[in-house]
Amino acid sequence: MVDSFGINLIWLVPLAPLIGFVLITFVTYRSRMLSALTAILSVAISFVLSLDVLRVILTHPEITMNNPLEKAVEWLKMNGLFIEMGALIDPLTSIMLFVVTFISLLVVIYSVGYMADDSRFSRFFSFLCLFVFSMLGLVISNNYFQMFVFWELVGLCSYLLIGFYFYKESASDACKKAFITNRVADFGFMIGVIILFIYFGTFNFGELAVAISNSQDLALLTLAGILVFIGPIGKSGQFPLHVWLPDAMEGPTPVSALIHAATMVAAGVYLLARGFILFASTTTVINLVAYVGGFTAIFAATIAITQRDYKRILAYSTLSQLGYMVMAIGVGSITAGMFHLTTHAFFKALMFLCAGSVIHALHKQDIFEMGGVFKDMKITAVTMIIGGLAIAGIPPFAGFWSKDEILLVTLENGYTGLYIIASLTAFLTAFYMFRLIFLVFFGEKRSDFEGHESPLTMTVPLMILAFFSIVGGFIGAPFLEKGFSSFIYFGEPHHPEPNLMIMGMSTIIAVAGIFLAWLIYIKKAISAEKIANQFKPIYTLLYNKYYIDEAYQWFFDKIVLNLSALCNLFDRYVVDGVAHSLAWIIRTTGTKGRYIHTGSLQTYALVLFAAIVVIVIFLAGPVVGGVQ
Amino acid sequence: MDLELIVFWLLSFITLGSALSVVFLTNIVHSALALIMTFLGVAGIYLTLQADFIAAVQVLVYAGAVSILIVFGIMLITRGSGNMQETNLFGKYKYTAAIVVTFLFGVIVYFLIQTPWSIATGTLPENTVSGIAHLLLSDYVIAFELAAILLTVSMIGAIVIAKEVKNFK
Amino acid sequence: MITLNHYLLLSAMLFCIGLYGALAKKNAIAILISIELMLNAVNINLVAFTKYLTPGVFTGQIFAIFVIVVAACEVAIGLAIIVAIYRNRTTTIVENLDWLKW
Amino acid sequence: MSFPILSSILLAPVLGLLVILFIPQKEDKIIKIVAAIATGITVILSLWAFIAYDQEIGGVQFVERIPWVEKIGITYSLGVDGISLPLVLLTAIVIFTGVFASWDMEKRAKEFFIFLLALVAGVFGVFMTTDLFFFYLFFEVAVIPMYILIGVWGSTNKEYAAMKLTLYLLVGSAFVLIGIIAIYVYTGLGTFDIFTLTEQTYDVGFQKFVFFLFMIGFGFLVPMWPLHTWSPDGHVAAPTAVSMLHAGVLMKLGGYGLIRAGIFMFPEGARYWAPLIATLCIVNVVYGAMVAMAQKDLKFVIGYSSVSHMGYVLLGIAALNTLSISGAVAQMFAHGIMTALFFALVGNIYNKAHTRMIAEFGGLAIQMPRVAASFLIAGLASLGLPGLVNFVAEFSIFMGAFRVYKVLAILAISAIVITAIYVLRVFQKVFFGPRNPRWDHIQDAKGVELVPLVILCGVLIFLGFFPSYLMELINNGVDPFVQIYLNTPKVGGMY
Repeated sequence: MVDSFGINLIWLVPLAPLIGFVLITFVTYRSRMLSALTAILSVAISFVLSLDVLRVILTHPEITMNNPLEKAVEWLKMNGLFIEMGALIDPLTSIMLFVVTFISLLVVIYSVGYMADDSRFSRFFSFLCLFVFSMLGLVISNNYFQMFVFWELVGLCSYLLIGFYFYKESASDACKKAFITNRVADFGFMIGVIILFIYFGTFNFGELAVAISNSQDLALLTLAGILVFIGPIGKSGQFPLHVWLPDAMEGPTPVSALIHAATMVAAGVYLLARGFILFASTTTVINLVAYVGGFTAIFAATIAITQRDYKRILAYSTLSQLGYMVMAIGVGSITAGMFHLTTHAFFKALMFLCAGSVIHALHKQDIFEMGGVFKDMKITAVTMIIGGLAIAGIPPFAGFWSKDEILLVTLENGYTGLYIIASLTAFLTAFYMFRLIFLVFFGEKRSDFEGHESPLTMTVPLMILAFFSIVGGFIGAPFLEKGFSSFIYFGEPHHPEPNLMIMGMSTIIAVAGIFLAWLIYIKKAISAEKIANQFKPIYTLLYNKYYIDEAYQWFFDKIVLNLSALCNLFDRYVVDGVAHSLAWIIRTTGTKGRYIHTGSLQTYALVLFAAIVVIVIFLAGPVVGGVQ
Repeated sequence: MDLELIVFWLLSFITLGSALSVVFLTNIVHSALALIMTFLGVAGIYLTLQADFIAAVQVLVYAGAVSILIVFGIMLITRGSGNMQETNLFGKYKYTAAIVVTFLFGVIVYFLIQTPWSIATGTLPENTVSGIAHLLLSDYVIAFELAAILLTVSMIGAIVIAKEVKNFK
Repeated sequence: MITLNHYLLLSAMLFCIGLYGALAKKNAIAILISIELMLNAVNINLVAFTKYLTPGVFTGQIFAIFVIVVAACEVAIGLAIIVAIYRNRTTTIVENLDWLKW
Repeated sequence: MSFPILSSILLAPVLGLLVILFIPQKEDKIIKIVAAIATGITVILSLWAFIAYDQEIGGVQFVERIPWVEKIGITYSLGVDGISLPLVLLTAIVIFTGVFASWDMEKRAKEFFIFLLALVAGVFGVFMTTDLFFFYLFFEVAVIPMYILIGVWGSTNKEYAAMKLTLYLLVGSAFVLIGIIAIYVYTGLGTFDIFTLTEQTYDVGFQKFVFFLFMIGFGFLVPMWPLHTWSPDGHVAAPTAVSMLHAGVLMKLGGYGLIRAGIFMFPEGARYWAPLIATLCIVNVVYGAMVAMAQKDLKFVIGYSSVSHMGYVLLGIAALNTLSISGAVAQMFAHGIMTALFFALVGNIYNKAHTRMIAEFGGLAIQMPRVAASFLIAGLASLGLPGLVNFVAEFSIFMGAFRVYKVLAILAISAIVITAIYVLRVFQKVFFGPRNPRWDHIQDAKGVELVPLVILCGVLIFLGFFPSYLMELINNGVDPFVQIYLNTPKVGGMY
């Protein structure tokens, strides 16, 4: 057995931030410095432990995806229900632990600078700690139930953090929307989990894997697979439950970076990878996953090219990239999906933190009001451009390798349609990302603002992330013999051959996208307004995000609320009405019946004697004749 | 047709006739007078039943005291009401009551005919007074005393109730 | 030969006449009078039973005496009440005396 | 004989009531302290019983028996098992916190606390007695103070609500009474002992008949649709502590009765009527949640949410297996704590703002952060968030029910979405949004007001993280009955 403090103290990985949360909430909340320190320290503990776990995994080749380490304690045991809380340690967990704790640590440090002016500084850090706890709990889970529990808890943290500025109507709407949308997804997820337990008798990933591979019941597996997949659809913002993620940008920017770009939204992808055997068991499910991912990728990218809000563009970009990951898993390669997840976590967190830096300095979010920021904020601008290059897929930045891997497996596994969609998305991605960069950092100032570079607590994390955005891709670069693909895989390690044609194609596409953006926004060779006017209906459709929010809003306002009002009226007037009419009958009987009591003694006496006669006749009737 | 039977029929005729007069006469004073007649008739019936003491009491208490009391009551109450002929009318239950009473009478008659009375063979002693007196002052002495108290109480009660209440408000 | 049934029949008639009076008359005093008739009917019964059923024991007659006592009290109190009511309401028509009403 | 814990739990409020009787009206501080001590004792004792209960042995423990009317077999007998013990603890916690929640009660405080303690004694009795006669008796003891408490100290249409509540409950108890008498006469054993009667066999027709009576009778209490309208009205009208006790505990009498005297005693009857209960309870769950969404008064929202959540209890009962019934019992406990917290909070807000209309609030989280946090915890418990005890209970119910009623279970699970919608909408409208200067004078909960908040939130979270303390006890109580009665046919002659 492996003996290492990281493995032995695996329970402390999620628990350290929880302790941090409790400490900040109840002890240190009055002191800003102590609270920040507590938060950093607790996340740092998790980070160090995660690093050690990663080290152990890397140095122990016998621990593979098929042969994980598992630790569990009994949580609840009832007749018909057995639930464990445990830790499953395999390469997938270790890489995810590393990503989550690393980004969290950087974001927490960054937040010290970003949130410095906020009066609810300590509260923010306590919520962050709670989030890290939930996310790590989710990552190490060894069973679906634990996954579901922490799945919901990260949703709660997301709710709390999006609604951090709860006094803004838009923020309070956004957090509610996020929670409810995720609830809809969790509804499916929960039923899926229940079905799995009822038919296979366990929540445990390993035991389920065995049971599923032995199962012949395709209909059941399809149903369970689709239901469980609804969970990632919500959490990872896949169509049609993506609507919450752009609105979630109402939260503080570090939150957007950590939760809504790097970690929580990737939990859906992580679940797909973790439970891959379930989704891969039937072609229906796996194709559904692939096409939902592919559709989301291009769908979100098209919206992103028309948006004006800095963070919203990034949000739609996140949606699009998540679609990529889901698609990668759908076409059968969790290697590619997880690889992209990792690199995306770096560069998207980087871009969000850059956005935070810009917003922090400018107090603006509309990119058309910015311009020429480069000279005021050199570090931010350079790191942002690195992020842009990474996401656009320019070699040798991280995004290139992972995106390439996805394109490769898509084509290799015969999804040509998806390959074309993905390439188109890559073009759009490069275009809208550099549209953003050009509009914000270059050109002339388009409104009145004072740019200044952010403090060190903010720029240092940017630089670290920028570094990883440059080199992060090499862990999975195809020329490495023992790269990412022999680390995280399903079944047998699959090492795709480097395909220079695909590499070349994608590079050309990315460069073309950047060039187009340059033409429009720097060179002004092509007028964006003119194009927008020419394709007015399409532009309006895209700018309004295909009116999906409006459709949901209409459904809720017109259908759900009216139904609820109808139910209320039914309850008031029909259910209560029946009760009231019963009461009315009784009361009326009483009010009318009391007139029998005339108050006249003679009446009473008369009735008395009449009754005597009747009773005597009635009683004596049968025995008459018996009397001699 | 022996004498006893003739006397009985006669007395019955007097009693029931005057009782009917009590009910059907419309002048309350006439009714009261008919009532005295009834009482006397009942006293006569008692005599045919060899209950001379009861008969005496009947005459004294009913035909004497009670009748006078009622006449006084009528006197007190009917003052001022102009038409004495309409002081004793029927109420709204004239016919309903008749039906009920007829049925009740039928029931009573049916049962008293049907009932197998175990008629005793013995005869009453000539002098009932001493027998009654003996019983009243031995076995029924408590009831007897209670009756005395009851009379006192009712006398006082009657006075209290009938007394005019002054300065009540 | 006079039998018990003669007396009982007489008593029943008297009782029913009294009852009819009590139920059908308007005047409170008339009702009181009618009740006296009913009590007399009862007494006839009691005395008749003494003669025909238990000639050796005077229980029936003693009961009759008590009934007479009670009847006397009743008349006294009843008249007092009627007088009191009359004083308050200036009427002795029972149909108007419906204070027991709801 | 060891220390009579259960009798002490029953007598503590009675004793407190007697002491309060002799305290002058104007010393309302002392009255409240006495009430707090009396209920505090019940909390300590029931916690003691909770811990001292030996799960190895199981069954009914801490039994006390004193023959009362021997001629007809009425025995004063107390005893608790895994089903009733959590509910006893629930009652103790709710009343203890309820006393603190009504700390600022000034109007005739003496009488208020006297009736409150009388009420709670009755509720304790129902949960602890093992004699059907006393079960009925204690139930009636609980109903009458309720009428007075709502009628005198209530608000918003209180006379109507008090009358409605009492009439509904009495109609329900009349059904139950008929059932009890029918059982007594049918068996002819001359005993009212629940467990003796449970061991008897009844023929199927009789089971169907009596179970129907119990279903309607206890259905009034639970409350089962469409017999539910008394409960939101009652919740709204009742003063804070009574709402807490009413929604937190009184409604549970129905579920408890249905489990204890219904399904275990008449498994065949239960099987016959279970589909009906399951269908109606889905109406409860979904329709209750929909109605809750349309409400404008905070207390009405919570009132209808109770209707919705008690539907889960019925679903658990109707599914007739260990997991679902355990879940139902746990849900009763969890919902009791959660809804008591809700009412304590709403009472707190109402005392300060003098309104409960949702539309008038906004941004309260700025003025009352502690109340907002507690309200959020209660809301999250209500929508079944993991980490709070309600989730475990609901999950068990779903797990159990899904095996039996697939479609209905899915419909029931769909209500977690609807619940999330109305809970979060209310939370947003009341606590989120820009600062409203109208409420600037409102102070956050502090001092004794915090007692109910802290205790109730603490219970929700602690048992949410460590549900095995609760669930395994319940499972221990439910499982033997299910094994003996529900898994084998129990019909006269065939048994």
